[in-house]
Amino acid sequence: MTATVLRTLDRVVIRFAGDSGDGMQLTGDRFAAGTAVSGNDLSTLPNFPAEIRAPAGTLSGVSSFQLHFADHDVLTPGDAPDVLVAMNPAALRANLRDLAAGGTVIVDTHDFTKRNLVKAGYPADPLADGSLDGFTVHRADLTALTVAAVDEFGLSRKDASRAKNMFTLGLLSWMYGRPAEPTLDYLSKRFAAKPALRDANRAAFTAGWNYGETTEAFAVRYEIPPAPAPAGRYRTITGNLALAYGIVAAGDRSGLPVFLGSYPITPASDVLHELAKLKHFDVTTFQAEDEIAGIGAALGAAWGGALGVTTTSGPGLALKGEAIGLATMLELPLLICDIQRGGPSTGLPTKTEQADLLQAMFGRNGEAPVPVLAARSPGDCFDTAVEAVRIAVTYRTPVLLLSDGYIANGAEPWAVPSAASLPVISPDFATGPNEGDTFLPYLREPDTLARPWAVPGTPGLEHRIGGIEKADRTGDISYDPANHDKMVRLRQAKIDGIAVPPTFVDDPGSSDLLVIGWGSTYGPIGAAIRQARAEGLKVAQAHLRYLNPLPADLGELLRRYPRVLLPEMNLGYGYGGQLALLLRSKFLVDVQSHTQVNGQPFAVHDLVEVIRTQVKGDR
Amino acid sequence: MTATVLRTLDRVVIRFAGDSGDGMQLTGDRFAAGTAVSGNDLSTLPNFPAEIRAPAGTLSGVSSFQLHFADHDVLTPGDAPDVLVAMNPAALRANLRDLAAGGTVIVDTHDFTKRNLVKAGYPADPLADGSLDGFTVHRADLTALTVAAVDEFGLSRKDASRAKNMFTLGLLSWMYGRPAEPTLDYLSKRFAAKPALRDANRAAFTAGWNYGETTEAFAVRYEIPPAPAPAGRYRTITGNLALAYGIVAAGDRSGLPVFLGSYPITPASDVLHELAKLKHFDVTTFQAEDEIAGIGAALGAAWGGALGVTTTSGPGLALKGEAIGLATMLELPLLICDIQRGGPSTGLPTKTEQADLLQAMFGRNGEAPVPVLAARSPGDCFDTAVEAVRIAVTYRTPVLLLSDGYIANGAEPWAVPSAASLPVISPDFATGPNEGDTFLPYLREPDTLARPWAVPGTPGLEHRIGGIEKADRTGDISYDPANHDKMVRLRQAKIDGIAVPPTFVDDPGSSDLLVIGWGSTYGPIGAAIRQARAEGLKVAQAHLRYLNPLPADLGELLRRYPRVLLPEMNLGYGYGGQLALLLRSKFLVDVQSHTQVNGQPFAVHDLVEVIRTQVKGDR
Amino acid sequence: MSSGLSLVPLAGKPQNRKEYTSDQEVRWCPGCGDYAVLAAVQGMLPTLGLRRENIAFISGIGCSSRFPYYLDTYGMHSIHGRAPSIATGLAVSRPDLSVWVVTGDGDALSIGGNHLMHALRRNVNMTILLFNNRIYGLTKGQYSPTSTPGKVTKSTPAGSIDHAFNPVSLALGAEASFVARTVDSDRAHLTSVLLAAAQHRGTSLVEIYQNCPIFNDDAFAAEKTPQGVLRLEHGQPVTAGDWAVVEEGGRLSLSPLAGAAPIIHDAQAPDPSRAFALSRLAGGMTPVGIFRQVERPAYDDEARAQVATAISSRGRGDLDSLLRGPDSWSRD
Amino acid sequence: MSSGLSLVPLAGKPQNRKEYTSDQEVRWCPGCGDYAVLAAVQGMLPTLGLRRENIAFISGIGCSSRFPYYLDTYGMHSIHGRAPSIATGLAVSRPDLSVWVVTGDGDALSIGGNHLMHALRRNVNMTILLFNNRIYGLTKGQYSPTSTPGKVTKSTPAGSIDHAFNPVSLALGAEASFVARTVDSDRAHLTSVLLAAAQHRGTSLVEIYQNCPIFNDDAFAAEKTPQGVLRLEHGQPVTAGDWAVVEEGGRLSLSPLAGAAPIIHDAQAPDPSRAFALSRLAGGMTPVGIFRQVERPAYDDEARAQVATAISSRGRGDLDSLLRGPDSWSRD
Ligand SMILES: Cc1ncc(C[n+]2csc(CCOP(=O)(O)OP(=O)(O)O)c2C)c(N)n1
Ligand SMILES: Cc1ncc(C[n+]2csc(CCOP(=O)(O)OP(=O)(O)O)c2C)c(N)n1
Ligand code: SF4
Ligand code: SF4
Ligand SMILES: [Mg+2]
Ligand SMILES: [Mg+2]
Repeated sequence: MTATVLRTLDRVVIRFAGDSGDGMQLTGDRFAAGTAVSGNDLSTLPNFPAEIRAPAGTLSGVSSFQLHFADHDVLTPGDAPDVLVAMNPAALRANLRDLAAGGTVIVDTHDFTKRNLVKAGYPADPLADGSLDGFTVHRADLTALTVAAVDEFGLSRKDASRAKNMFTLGLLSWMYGRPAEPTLDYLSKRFAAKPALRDANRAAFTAGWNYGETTEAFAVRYEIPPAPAPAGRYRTITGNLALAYGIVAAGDRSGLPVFLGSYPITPASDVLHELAKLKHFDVTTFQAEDEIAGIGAALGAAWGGALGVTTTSGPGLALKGEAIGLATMLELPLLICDIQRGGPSTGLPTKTEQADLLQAMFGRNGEAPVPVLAARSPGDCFDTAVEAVRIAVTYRTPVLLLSDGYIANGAEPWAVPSAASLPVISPDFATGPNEGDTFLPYLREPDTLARPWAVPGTPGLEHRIGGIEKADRTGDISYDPANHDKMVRLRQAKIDGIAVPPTFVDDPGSSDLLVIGWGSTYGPIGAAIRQARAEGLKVAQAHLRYLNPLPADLGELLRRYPRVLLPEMNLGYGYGGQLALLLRSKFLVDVQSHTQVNGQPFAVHDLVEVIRTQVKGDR
Repeated sequence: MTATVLRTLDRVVIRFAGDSGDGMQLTGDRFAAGTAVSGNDLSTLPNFPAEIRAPAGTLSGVSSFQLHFADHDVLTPGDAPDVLVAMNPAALRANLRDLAAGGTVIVDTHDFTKRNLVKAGYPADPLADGSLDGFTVHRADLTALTVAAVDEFGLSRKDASRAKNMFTLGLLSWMYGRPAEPTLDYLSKRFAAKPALRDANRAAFTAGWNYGETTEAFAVRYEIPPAPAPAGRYRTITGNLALAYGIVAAGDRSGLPVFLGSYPITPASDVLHELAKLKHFDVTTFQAEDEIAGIGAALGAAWGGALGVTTTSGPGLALKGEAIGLATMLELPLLICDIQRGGPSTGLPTKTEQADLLQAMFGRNGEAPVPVLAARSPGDCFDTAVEAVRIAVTYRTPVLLLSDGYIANGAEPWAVPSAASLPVISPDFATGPNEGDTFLPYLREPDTLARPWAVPGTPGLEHRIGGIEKADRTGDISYDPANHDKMVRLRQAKIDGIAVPPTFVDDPGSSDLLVIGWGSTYGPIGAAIRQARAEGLKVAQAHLRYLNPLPADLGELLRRYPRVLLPEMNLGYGYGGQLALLLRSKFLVDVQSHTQVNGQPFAVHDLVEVIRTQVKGDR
Repeated sequence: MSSGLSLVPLAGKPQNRKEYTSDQEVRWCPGCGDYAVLAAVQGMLPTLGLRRENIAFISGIGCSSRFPYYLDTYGMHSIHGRAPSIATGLAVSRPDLSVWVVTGDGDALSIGGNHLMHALRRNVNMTILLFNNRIYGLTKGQYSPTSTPGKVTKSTPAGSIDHAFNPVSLALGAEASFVARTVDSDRAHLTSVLLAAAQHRGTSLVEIYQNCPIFNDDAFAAEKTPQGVLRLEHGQPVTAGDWAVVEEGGRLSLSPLAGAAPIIHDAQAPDPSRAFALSRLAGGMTPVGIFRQVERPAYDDEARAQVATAISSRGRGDLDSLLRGPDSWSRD
Repeated sequence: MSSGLSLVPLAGKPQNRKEYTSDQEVRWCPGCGDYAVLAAVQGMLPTLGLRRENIAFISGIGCSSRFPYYLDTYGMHSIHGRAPSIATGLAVSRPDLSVWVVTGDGDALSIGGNHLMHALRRNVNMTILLFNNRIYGLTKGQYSPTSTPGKVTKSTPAGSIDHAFNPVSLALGAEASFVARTVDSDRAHLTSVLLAAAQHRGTSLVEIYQNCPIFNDDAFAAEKTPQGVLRLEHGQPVTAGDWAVVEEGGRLSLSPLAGAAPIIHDAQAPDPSRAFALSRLAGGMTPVGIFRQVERPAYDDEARAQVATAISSRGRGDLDSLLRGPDSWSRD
């Protein structure tokens, strides 16, 4: 064993990059799991092409996974990686420009052949021509080392070299002191049915670890002390998994069976996949023929007394508009989740964006208001789902939950709540007449304006509902002008009357600038504010979960600050940003938008710059 | 002949009301045609149940047609009829409350049987119990008179009594001095194939006329002098017909064949019906399997170089959202017409509303801006269609045109433009390379930011388009973050850069209040302002055709007035009204909304009241 | 589990037609065929003996889709073309309901064609009544996917140029397990077909020829005469009056009964080819009755079985352990 | 007018495969069956001799729907399931184009099933290539409407419970005038079927069994062996190796060739019943080739004829007189 130095760091950002087939997502996932167990806080950013297997060796085929971990709480996956692991020339070329100055590059030299250099668009070998000057570079033929390490298991050359991601993971795990056991256990489970693959992958991992420990190439090992965290149980979780679990939890806490009607679409499909595994929680998943049938079936199930849910992304939400309008008329509970992606149209399916807010608010005919909630981080998808269902059931209304590709696929440590700590949701089905001897399906609770949820099978409550305007109280078809006006206003009043908690403002005192946000920008905005404050700027932060209705105190809050900045990953149709459009209209406050629509989360340093300008700049 | 007095009036509002099967729409239409020929200005409001034939004799089966005509220009069909023609008890009961104080009722007593009174919900006979005190009432068994008049033609009793609408029309035509010839000619043509019906209907009309002239029941005839109007040729036209003609005219002036892809829906279907008759204008109509296929086919035709058009109403527009997003990405010309109706969901299909503006603006995923134009009156549908096509073709973009049930079915006299006076629209197809030797399908015209329209069949310009984000200039698929941000902004800039004429303000000088509006509220707002001014109030009016982009001078204009009032037939999702939401956000002006969502156009007297309060009231 | 109604609770006492009549005024045109179907359904439902509250009717949009308002069961008048998908969600989550869909030729075959096809292939336990009047009634008379080619309507003033669907052929091509056709005016036949459809486990499609006196009067004038129809009876030779259906080269045709070898109708044949051939029969007689009626697992039964199996094999899920997952750690 | 290409201008000089290859990098997974189909199409198009600019490919969304990018013709990569409707508008307005649709089993039969059916019934002049890999490739492996029941996929961890569509049966039930099936790996057969499809006037549907090595490898392993397929040839007895297809009671089945009376394939039979029966053939051999190929007026031809007739009979419309209408009056 060579003498390595152990250096302590407070934070590291690593990016694993390789071909789509190189298993970088898995490598990143496992590194994150090890990191979480080590007690660091962390945040991840997977990034992969829209193609299933884009052509090997090309820039378009590069898949990467970035991970930020630290001894303090981490809000984003980091702007610039400190370490880049590049499995081939294309991965190097596509990612090098992001590397922090003086950063470290670990390169698998195996694929640096002429042919592959050309494929990646390199005129000359970057390992030889000085391109990497200024970085700390580790080169090794990781593929060859892997093949040698797994020789004894009799794999095909292809399968053998595929284990190079585990070799790399072993090396990095050694370097950053991540425990080996969880990964070795994981491999044993994952390849339980294929012993040769199992043993080879375990051997590759161990060989990578030993390679770090044995060779003299790596003079330094790093240690990142655990981040302080409240006592309790933790796990890492992605937004889509947290969303699926939130739905299951809401089913559990309401006693309602869950019925998901969905049609696959990136990046929402994983919610369907996860829920499909949870049938033993009385969860039924229905892969419909399209998005309309998905919401249709969920609505049918909701009518029957299930917790109806539908999940999709932007293009799918566009197709559901008419059915959402029907649900608004029927006043039945329904959860609609939109995992936003780059748009418009097919757009950038694997990239992130928050450009569906106005669609969520207004994307259907007539006056059809629905509550809109947005999740701010992977773990927050859980709470937001539970809260959305609570509102849907309490107020008998479809509810729209917005997430996006960034938090859907990104992971963070999550303080696991106990089931008992979650709110009880009471379906409170109608069981008998509600007005003397008769049953009025559109008689409302005075406080919530909710109508009764009378499910088929309940004797004596037979009634008819539908999308034509309904008479107040009786629910009969009504063409009466005054009734229509009344019902339109009642449906709006019901949504406007939803009890929304007051806005939490993080203000160290006498700030000149309030930075407000919604959804997945929470992390980058929070990190930027932290940095701005470190620079001595006085900045307050508020982040909204409730986008419709807005919190009652919001107008007053916005008016309290001389300046309000709202960064959004959308353009707001030329009105600023999409939420800015709403806030400006509602409160007549000159909210300043900062918009970015490039399919990526905000870079913290960009936001800091915008904050600086806002605080210092004259207006 | 009895001696009748001839009295001159400046305006009259008549409402014909009867069972759905009584032919009230036809009666009203023909009375309007006669009125137009007489040189009066006029405005009409048909009102019919959603059912094809609602149960005879019931309130829900009542169909009516209101008509306002005058010796001056008329802006609305009138709030309260001066004359009510009621063909049965239900028609009387459903309409009497609207009648102006001291108004006239003409009743067909034939159906005032016990059974029918009960059906209509009358406890006692209103003709006998004093309910009509305070009105001038003419009762006659019009049905029996009609049956007697057509006796000689050997019709079935049913067919014979059906001619009572023509009897009534004859009577009213006599009363108001409408010429008989046009109606008699019309009947000859309409029933050319059925001589017995033709002769019977003509005879009934004449009998009605003579009944007025001969009996002593009617002591007064009225005369309404012609309204002054600029010289020229006039016709009456409904909004849907004007829209269809506008599309044909745009096809003619652009030299493009028209391709309409549509799915029937009330109140848009008539545009399809009218265009289907105009094949000799090189118009192809395609009744698609649904709204999505309708717009899909129109988009395919547009790609092929046709003038692609799709027509629908709110629920159909909700279904087209995803395809509109595609059209936005493809940057092809396309006209999308939404004839708004009462919503949400199925709502009130035969009633009017302007609650699709926000859907038109935002009803699709991602940032997908499209120009939005609204027609203000039946005749204006023509000009708006031509202008919408001009924008679509010039800027290579889908354009949304909003009309609504009120102006779609309502009629007004229309100064017929000459074809030569209409703008020439130049498709300007790409014919060759646009950058040296190569063709860049997303290279833009510097002034309009329009891309080339290169239709299949053009040699050398073969290229691929699609809904995934395109690289600037080349149009290749691009996942590049910076390119996406650029393209989102370019598409927005293209729409924002559309040249929109400055806002016309009708301000007699130093007004304290600006009343702004869009779409079909033009008539009621105009009439209310006229009345308010007559009361001495200082009120200015501006009415917007361009809702996206908004006119460049609008912000300045709104700020110029101490108060701005915006009446809309929607609720604006709790933000005021829908356009108010946009204006408040864009210009931070405290626009005051007045909203009504009862499926009816504004009553002028209500608007006057609102204006009074706005002008006088403290804020 | 072979009856479509086997999981629906019974009323236990006799019911009558009036109990199935709601208080809503019926608003079809005088003479509309929908009245006859409504009367037949209101007459048939009591004979099923089900608890009335366990019956749910879901419709789309169209004249026919007003149907649920007039029945005193649970009802939903939904949006155009989507009733089968709504019914799918209801049927999967509620085995104790008898689920019915009411739809028109435009609703089911134009905008809603895809949902219909997928319901049929999945075989979700529901009964679909397709009111085929070969026209769009509610929107006042445009042609539909079943309109006769050449039809002059508001949207086809020069005559329609669309080839029409044959709903029975289409359903058979879409893997339907129960397909029948009947006529509004033949109350007894209609009733018997509806009863069989309700009792079938899986998706039953019943095409009902329905007269629209206003926009497409007498579209089925021929089928209202005894000579116009050919009744299919399982296990019986396919004949009507002096005519028999015979086979040649895979094609069926009408032949004079005398001396002919009529085919025997087998509605339960696993292979739908013969039923399909019957649906293509030309020559002026329209086959009515049950074309196909085969047992195949119903989607909703299987979906519930998967849930039940998961629960019985893994135990009812424990939320706490799910949330914790396999990789959690604790901090203190 | 019987060829689907009769109105498309000819190039007049020989073309080659390279001219039909665009400059875009092909991005399917290694080993994907889509490569073989692309190669076959790029090899076949030059043999049509059409002007390249008069060819338009329209696709939906899916792995297969990337197809148009790789051909140097006009191309549109549209939205999920809607390509047939876009192609309908293009075909109706442009008789001088050869219009192709590329779609997958999810794109065509799940979300887009309705548009497909309506294109088939209308018989719009276009050729539809349905890449059937029995899986959703692009969204990473969920089951599709053609997946084998029981299939374990990401969305069906306990196995799929959906009965699958048979695309050929479905198309025949939807009144298709041209239906064929072929396999990605058999270049010669694929090419011959594509040529016939392109030349058919009306909608041609070609189902192509396509291997997805990543998510559904070897779904068509059997069909890639000579024993697995049964080639249909018009006018020929339906046999393969030692087996013959015979008829009994309307149902077709495989029987040892010796002593059997094989049916003769008649792709041009007006009645689709026999073709339908062939699509239901069970017993381990999959029929490939052209099931049905009949002449029927194409929708787009008829639509254009109505316009032409209107113009020739009424004269090209005069805008001024249209606007004036019959009831105008003048003021001065
Ligand atoms: C999304 C949508 N598109 C169109 C319509 C208009 N619409 C209502 S019913 C109908 C067709 C009715 O025909 P059919 O289904 O045959 O029913 P019928 O009235 O003949 O019973 C149409 C086009 C609608 N309500 N919603
Ligand atoms: C409206 C909409 N819904 C869902 C998707 C996601 N999506 C894209 S392709 C696809 C299915 C692909 O399967 P298939 O058509 O069989 O094509 P393959 O990838 O197998 O070639 C889905 C569900 C989408 N792009 N748009
Ligand atoms: S229009 Fe036709 S289908 Fe509709 S209610 Fe009237 S008669 Fe019946
Ligand atoms: S996922 Fe399957 S179908 Fe898609 S490109 Fe890869 S191999 Fe082909
Ligand atoms: Mg119909
Ligand atoms: Mg597929």
